[in-house]
Amino acid sequence: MSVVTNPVTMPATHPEAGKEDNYLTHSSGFLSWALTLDHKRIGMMYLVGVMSAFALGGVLALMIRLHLWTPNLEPNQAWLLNKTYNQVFTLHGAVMVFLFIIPSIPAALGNFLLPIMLGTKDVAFPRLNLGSFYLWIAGAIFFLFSLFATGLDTGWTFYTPYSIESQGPVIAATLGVFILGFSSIFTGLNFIVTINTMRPPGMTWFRMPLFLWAVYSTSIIQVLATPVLGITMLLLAAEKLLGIGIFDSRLNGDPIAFQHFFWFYSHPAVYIMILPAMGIISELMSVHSHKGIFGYRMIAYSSVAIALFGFLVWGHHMFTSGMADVTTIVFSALTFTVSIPSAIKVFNWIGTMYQGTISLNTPMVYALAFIFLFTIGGLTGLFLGALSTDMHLHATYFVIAHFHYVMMGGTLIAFLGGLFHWWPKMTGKMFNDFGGILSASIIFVGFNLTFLPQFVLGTRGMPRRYASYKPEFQLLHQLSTIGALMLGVGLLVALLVLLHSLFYGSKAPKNPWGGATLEWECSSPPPHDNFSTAPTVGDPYDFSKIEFDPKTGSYFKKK
Amino acid sequence: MIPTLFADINETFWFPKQASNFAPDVDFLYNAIVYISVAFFVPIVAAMIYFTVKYRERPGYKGSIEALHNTTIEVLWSVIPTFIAGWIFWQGLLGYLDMQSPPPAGTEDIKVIAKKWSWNFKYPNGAESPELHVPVGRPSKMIMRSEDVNHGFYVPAFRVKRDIIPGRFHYSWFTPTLEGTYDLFCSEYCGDNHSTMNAKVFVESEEAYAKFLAEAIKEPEDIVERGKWLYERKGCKTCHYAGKEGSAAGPGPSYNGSWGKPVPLVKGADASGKETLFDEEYVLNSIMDPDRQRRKGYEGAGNMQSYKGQLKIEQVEALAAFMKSLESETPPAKK
Amino acid sequence: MSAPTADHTNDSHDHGHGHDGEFSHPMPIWMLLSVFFALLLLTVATVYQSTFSLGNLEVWMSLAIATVKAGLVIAFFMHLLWDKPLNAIIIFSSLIFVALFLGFTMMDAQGYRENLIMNPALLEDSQPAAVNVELSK
Amino acid sequence: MTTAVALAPADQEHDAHHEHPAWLAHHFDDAEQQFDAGKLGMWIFLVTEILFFSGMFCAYALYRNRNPEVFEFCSTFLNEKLGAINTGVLLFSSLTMAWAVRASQLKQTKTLIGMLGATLGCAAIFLGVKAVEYSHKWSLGLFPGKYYVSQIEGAPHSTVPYLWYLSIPALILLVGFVLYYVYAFVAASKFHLRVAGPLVVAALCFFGGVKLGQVLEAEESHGDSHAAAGADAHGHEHSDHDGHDHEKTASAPPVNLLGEPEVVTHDVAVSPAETSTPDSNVNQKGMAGLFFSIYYCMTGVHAFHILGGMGVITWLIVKSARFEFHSKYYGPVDNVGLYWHLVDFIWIYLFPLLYLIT
Repeated sequence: MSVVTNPVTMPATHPEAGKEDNYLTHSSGFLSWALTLDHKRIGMMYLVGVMSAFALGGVLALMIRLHLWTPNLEPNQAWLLNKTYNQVFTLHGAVMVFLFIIPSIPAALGNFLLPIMLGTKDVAFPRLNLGSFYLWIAGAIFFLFSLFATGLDTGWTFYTPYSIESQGPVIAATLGVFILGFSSIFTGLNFIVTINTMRPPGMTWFRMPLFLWAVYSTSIIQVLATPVLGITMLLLAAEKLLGIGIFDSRLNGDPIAFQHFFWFYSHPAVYIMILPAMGIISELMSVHSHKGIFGYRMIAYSSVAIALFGFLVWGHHMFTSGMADVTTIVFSALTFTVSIPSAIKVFNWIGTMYQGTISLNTPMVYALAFIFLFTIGGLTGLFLGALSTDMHLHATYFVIAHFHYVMMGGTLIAFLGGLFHWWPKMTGKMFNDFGGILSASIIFVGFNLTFLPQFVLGTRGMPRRYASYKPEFQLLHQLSTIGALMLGVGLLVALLVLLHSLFYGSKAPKNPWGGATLEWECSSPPPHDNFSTAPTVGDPYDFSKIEFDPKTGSYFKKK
Repeated sequence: MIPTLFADINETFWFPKQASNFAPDVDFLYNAIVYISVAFFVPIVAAMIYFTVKYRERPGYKGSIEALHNTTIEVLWSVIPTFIAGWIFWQGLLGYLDMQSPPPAGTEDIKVIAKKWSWNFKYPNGAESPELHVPVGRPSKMIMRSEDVNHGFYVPAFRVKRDIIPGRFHYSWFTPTLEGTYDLFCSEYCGDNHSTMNAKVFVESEEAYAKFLAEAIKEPEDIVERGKWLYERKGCKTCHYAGKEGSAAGPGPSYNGSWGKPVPLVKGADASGKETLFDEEYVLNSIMDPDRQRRKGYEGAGNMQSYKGQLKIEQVEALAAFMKSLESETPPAKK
Repeated sequence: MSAPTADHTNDSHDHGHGHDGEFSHPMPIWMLLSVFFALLLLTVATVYQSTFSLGNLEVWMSLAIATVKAGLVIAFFMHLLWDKPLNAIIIFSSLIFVALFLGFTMMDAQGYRENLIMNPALLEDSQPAAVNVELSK
Repeated sequence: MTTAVALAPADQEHDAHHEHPAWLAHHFDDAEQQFDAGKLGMWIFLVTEILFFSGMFCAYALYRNRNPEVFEFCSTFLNEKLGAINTGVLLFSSLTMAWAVRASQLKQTKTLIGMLGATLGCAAIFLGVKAVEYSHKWSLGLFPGKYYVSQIEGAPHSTVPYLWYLSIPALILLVGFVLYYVYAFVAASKFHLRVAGPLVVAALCFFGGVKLGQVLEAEESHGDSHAAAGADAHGHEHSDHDGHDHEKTASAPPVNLLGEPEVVTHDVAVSPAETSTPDSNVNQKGMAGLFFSIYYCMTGVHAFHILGGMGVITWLIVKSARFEFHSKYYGPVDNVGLYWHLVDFIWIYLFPLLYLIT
């Protein structure tokens, strides 16, 4: 379990930090954290939570990969029984999606940064914010309990009718998802209201950092899509409990309707995962190139465009499900429209580097890795959006590889990049840059080794969710497993670098990277009320006044 | 290592053999997208690396700080990808319409019944088999339905995939173009033994296919042989062990050495806590109405589905006779 | 939810920031009562309407009346008429998404309707009832 | 983009430390910002509610479109009068809620408590009527999905006292509120009396609703469209024998091991064309049962929203009894009002869609 920072005891481990007043030292004791209304502390608690969930999901992923080291042609002699294997991949998917990726950037980093970047004291509804966090905890406990109690084996998608007749604890899991959904809704609601009503004078829409545009777009999706997941999960629970039959083919119910219900949320959810990641990359590219972002408005608009188009394409998860042909074709066409804003963003990031002054430090290395991996993830989406190739590739390892390139190569890498980028701000400690770059490199190589072979497996016809496979696939599977182990090592290195910084890191200056957004105007870590003196709101990407001061090792803004 | 990567000689790096009329089109579009992707990916990454090196932070170098903005370029890189995406969509659509449009006349209509975790194919002459046989060069139409949960009909060599959702029919057709034996996978997750819900597809010449049909329709005369014949064709084999040359131990109780032994029951309308003997009546009940009496240790409702309407009483008797004939042999440990 | 409209709210907030003015708009009682009686009247109308047989039109008719009622509730009881335009945009945009959701799902269900097996008992002898159904058009 | 505007630091410090009244949260600049934020938040929450319900409306549209005859058949089991009465009650509660908002803006605390109490009472009446409706249906065996019992003419009703079960929570609450009122009276606490009064009345209203429902339900039963008769009306073309057969197939018959000849031929005898005609087919789990699933899901989730609304209205009564609301701080009343109107809004659609199908 990766407890990066123990929020309760951390102030105690920094006696020297106790003198200055920052949000970590503002008050102490367990209750001062458990009942805090400070968005920064809530963000830190989310951070610990989502990283623990990620560690759990990661261990499960390694179990899957280790099981697939051999073809397991004799299922009874395999390491995991088929049934256990099914439970493991269900658990991996569900934990990663609901407990890690969806809350990772918006709830952890977003909570910490949104009010500071915006220049306000807190989010609009601090109590609701804490409530969201406890809903997350409650959902997580519910969910994990149900998953471990007897083993959920429906896949994270809960497709009916299998989920109705499955012996696993589907009711508990669906209620867990329901609760987590509300946590996500309230976070999104809070962010929208904060950005709409609490912007200080001078902070116009087009002076907002792109990360906030991305979080804002994400929040729109969270608010509009998640309720449909809520009702779907509720109906599924009722299906198990009361046999209502709406999704049960044995009662003339329609399993395809379930898929529509589910993907109406779960496709936009993909954008809940990737949009904030894109926001982070926009920040990282600009700050570490020390140059204004290329095409600010295009990136801002494309975030909103992606959020809205994201609602029009859910059917591309169902091309082979037996949808009507018209629907299939319309969804395919719409799917291609959503690829364009993503492409624009990639070009703009590259354009930002052009003629800049690029500091190749840890966050930037992660950002470059993101562009590499996300481009692969995005381009392989073309194969799946095109109807005839999707007929062959759907539900194979090609899909697995594609969405891992987007979700992991995209979101996770951006999350790590953002974490390293804002780590000095959040903890007040500098990390070892060499260690950080090392971790990024190992992760990059390990990641590609894990998932590139899976594209080939997919095109050769290896179906997903299989505990056994034809012997000729073994070499590719083994490459993938080696890559996964490497990936695990890389992530451990990243964790060690961060933990090391907590204890041995030098004190972080106010603005170590030279960013022009408001969070770099307050001290590291920020004071309880975010700004001891009110910041000056300017262009978030105007680097003309940012200068380096070798004495403090920090950048500062010229008056 | 490289030769293994390239697998069989007839296969390309990416794909298995092209064994149906759809395969060339699908592969063409796939390859086209690969080239398009490379054409985008390489310049992006090259520019990224080049900029990283050229504009790296170093003493004496100060890059520009102004945010750039170039409308021409931005419009270009929005519009060009749009056209390319449109072309890909159009090609995919054409391929899809081929698959979905009614097949040419003279199809071989084969009914496909998917159930956990076996396939059953029914041919126009009434023959059934657990493996799919199709004639080469003639379109075959699959009329598919599921008896329990979602399944998926996937033959990689044909580039054909259709989910099979219960409560409705699904159709698919293809013209096999290359004789041989191919894999058929269940592509939609369907529970415990999803991974073993595979079958073989035999693409045969018309003569061989006709011969197969003639053989397949004949039930053996001898009752035990007939039981074995049914065991192999009706899906019993998927879950129940019946001797070494039968299948591996599945999730269901083994047939071997069970005959005449007491069977503890746990669940069902009239069976709770009772014991019964493994005899004709028990076999009949278990096959026709498995929910009425579940054997201890195999409580999972929904694992064994009723065969009512699919097996005649004589066929169940034949199955019972087959079970009776099996020697006592310890099956491999059920984990 | 688009940027320009939201910009507008910000503006109004900025205006509001300066003065410490009233922002409550109490509804006159006569207005509340007349809206209530209009709603009752429409309820009677919709019940009365259901006694006729209008065939296919019936569901649209009752939906139309319901929509008028809902409009009254939103406009007056929820005083959206006097509210910020942003709130109106938010609530109406939600209806767009509901329409998307229902629209696509219904369009699809209509499309595969002919493939459904409405009476599974028909399949007992494994003779698909719809063997002759062409591949979906 | 380059002109920088500084926050007015002096103002902010000022606001934060001196002029912030207790009802203004520290991170807001002024009352209007706080009000706007709360209201925007509420509207967004209503959006999530609408999308939440849209799932069930989608299921409704899907199955009504697929089997309109099922919806016509089942609608005859729903009592139009009760639905209409409940619509009226809910509309009235919306009126009182809107009035309450007005009262809070004008600081008319007495009117405010009265209006909130009336809203609470209407909600209780609504639930009382709903309890009668539900219990009546359960006694007929009109359960959702797989528990649906095919409606056979003259079949005995269940004697389980469902209405009694449904009333128990209300009864407990009534006793509790009365005790609370007595306590308030003894303690002569004006605050507690102001709170306890509306609560007692609301709890009593539930039983008023039950009585109202029973009277109307009984009226309906004497008329010729009694629920079971409704089934009959639709089944009139079928002989007794036919109906009997149905009972047999629908209510899980003992398995016929040699089943093939009998059952299968019977079913195959129903041609596909016939299966799509209404009456033979609708009175079974996968048809009428599905309607009742949708009915219970929609009205049930709606009823839970009513319950939630009652909870927050009670909270408002407590706050009003402390004279907390005034023209600068009435956001909670306004926002709960918005929520309450949305619940009404949903019912405005549910009523014709479920009860008035012809």
